[in-house]
Amino acid sequence: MTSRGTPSRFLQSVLQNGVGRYVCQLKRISLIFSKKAQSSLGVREFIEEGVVDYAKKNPSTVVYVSPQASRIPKIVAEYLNGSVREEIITNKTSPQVLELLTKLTNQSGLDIIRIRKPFHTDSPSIQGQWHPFTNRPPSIGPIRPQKQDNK
Amino acid sequence: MASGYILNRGALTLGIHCQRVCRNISVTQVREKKRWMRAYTYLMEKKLKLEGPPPPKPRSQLPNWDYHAEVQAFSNRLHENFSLELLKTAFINPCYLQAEQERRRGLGVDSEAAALVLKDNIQLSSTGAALTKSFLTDWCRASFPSLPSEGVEGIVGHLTSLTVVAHVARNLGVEDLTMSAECPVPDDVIHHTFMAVIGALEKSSGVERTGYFLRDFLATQLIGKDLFDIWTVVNPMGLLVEELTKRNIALPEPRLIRAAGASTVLPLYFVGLYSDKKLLAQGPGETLVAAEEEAARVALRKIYGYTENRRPSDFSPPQQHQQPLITSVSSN
Amino acid sequence: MSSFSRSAQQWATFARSWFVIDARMQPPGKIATMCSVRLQGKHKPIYHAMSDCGDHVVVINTKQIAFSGNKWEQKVYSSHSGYPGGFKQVTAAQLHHKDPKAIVKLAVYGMLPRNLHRRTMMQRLHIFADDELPEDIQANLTEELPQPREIPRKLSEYTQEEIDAFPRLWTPYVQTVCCQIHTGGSINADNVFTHSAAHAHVIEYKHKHRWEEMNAASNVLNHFYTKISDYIL
Amino acid sequence: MVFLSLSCWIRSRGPDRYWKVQEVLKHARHFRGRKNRCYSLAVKAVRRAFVYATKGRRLKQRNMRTLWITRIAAASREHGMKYPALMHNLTKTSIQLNRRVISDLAITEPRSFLSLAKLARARQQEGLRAALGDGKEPAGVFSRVVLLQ
Repeated sequence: MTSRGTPSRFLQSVLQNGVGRYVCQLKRISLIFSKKAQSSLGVREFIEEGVVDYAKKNPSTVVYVSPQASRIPKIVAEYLNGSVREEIITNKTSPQVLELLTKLTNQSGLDIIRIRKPFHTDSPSIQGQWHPFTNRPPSIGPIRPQKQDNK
Repeated sequence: MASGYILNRGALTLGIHCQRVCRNISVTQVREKKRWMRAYTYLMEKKLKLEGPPPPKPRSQLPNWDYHAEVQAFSNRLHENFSLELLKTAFINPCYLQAEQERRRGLGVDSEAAALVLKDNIQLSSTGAALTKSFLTDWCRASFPSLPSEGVEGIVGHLTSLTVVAHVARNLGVEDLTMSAECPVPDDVIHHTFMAVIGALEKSSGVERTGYFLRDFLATQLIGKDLFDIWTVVNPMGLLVEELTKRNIALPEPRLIRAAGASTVLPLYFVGLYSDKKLLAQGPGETLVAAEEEAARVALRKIYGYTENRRPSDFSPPQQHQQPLITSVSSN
Repeated sequence: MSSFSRSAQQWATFARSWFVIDARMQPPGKIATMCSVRLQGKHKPIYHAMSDCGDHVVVINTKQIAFSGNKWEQKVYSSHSGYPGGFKQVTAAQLHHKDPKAIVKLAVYGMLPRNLHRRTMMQRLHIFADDELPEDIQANLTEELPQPREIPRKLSEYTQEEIDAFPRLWTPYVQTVCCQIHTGGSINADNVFTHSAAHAHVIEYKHKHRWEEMNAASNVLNHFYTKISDYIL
Repeated sequence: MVFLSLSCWIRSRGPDRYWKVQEVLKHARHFRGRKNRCYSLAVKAVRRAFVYATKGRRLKQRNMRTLWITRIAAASREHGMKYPALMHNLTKTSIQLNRRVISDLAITEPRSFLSLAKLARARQQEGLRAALGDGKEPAGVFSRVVLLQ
């Protein structure tokens, strides 16, 4: 992808998350699957085996399981900052679904776009940023440098 | 749909090849290029452009919504032990109660059968707001001991302002749970609700836990903010003079230290403030007045201990520090 | 110290400073190097090619620049007007005679990168033929840069003791001629020294018998491209 | 270049020229002129852009390094050192900061950079003294060292 053609942002977090305490940013997750379709086989298996464990492990996330007559099973993840992400899980096996869920849980919900630098700070300087007079000796007396007159 | 199906079958039985004309998408599945799709997408885009986006619906009216589970998850997410009753009360705004009663009256149900047995959050909100104010004031006093009371007021006013609190509350998922009359919840309602949540926390877990809560979610908003962005000081030089007389230090004497490009449109002046022949602070500026004001601000920041390079405040979790919050902060 | 407001900090960091260089008896190339570094902003740690962070440079006394060797006659400045027969070539001496600012200006212009910023940077270069500066430029100056080369002393600036104490490789033929040289009435040696790059410390009088010839010819050879090097090392 | 979203685009599975064109135009919308709407022009430009982007990823690293070096050179000149001398002597004093960090220090933490420069200067002097030895020339060699003493 070209750098001009793609949106980008700086590294950031929601509400200084982790400075005080860590808040899991995933607030709600819905597993949408079909009761009959072949493509939802792995999801059905996951719901039988792992979904309760997942919900117990993540009490801060509300898990909805909703069977619908559709061929395309998907995960709809809603984040605290209001963003919603849909992941299609057609023909995914149970471990794959769990993996995807874990990934969604660990994300912050901010746009997944190019991050310009892997580091960012609001106050970059402790000693004070460089300016033209930083390393110049202080001029004593009149500020204008007097021209040396040879004559 | 059914009529389309019948029509379609009728057309088929008649043997007329008008399948394309009266085809209904959901009924006849034809394996071909979806050539209607482009026109349909354009139509939808045009419609969106003309009508604007549909009005937002509250999350509670969309599918997959369990209020009890949501409230419980909210409490767990913040790592707090809310009493769920109180928390649910905290989300009920008076405006919602009013609107709901109106609605029921409008439906024509008699008032006894459909009476609302909900309490609103006015009381919780007022206790929460009072607690927030008092805690944040104490916290500021402890973290910035040399800041005057006006400065503390400024900081607390900023932290409890509508925009900051609403921003915090929206990013903690309060908006979905809030019972409000209007759908995109207005800032003042969400501010009110968040204060009520704080009040509920204080009632269920005690003042100290609430203190940590406020510190972790509201006080962290100070990170990266400048003192004079928060606290508007019109005449920093006058304030500086006041402060110095209070501390019995000689009055500041502004001197031009450096200058560059003085007769151009982009001049730079450095003004140093000397007090008793010692450099208090220096500040750059576009004009001499601006530079002097900047130097005064720098001096004030130094006196108040709110420089950008100060030691960061302590936001560590309470398990490691058993002593109460205020003393632990002030010991730094 | 890091407690400036953000806008003030930015204003300070990206402010332009004004440098002044005295070009008296300096090689134009060295002056131009110093100028081009500062005009481009390559002396600042915040340098970026796109951010146009160059400073202003004021060069004074360009009338008294000094070329070494025989560049005054041999260095050629060529230009072409674009018309047939419009090719012009002038020597450095002629160019300098016509415009005392031109040599420094051309040297700096040649040292700047060939891009769209070049003309902008040239506008931040202020050249003055002598040491008279207008008031508004005088008010802007922030720093004077040291000269890249030490100014050689003229013979007239040496005292008699220093001349006597100067190590000699041999004894001159006639002592009196030596006195005649540095007591002032000699050829317009001052003139020659200021205008040409010749910076002799020791004058040799090997060609004693040609001394009178030179004295006579000095009226003719009063210009700065006088071939004094035959007589003075 | 892998278009993951295309296969996931459920409503329009199957070959359709419109969607194919959209996939290309998506990357050309910010171009200037007809390139941003005419497919036959856009496809060429997008292909060129991707090639440039691929090359640019390598070029960026190189350009950044030159930029850091220019900045360090400028900052070290302020303290009267030359860039090669500074870097050489920093390596000698086993300071393992890369050029990005050093140039950032020069901008945001000027005093730390000053101490780095001083350290390098001290190491340089030390090296010079070691090279000169005890200030005496080896037998049979005459150089300026003696004159400087």
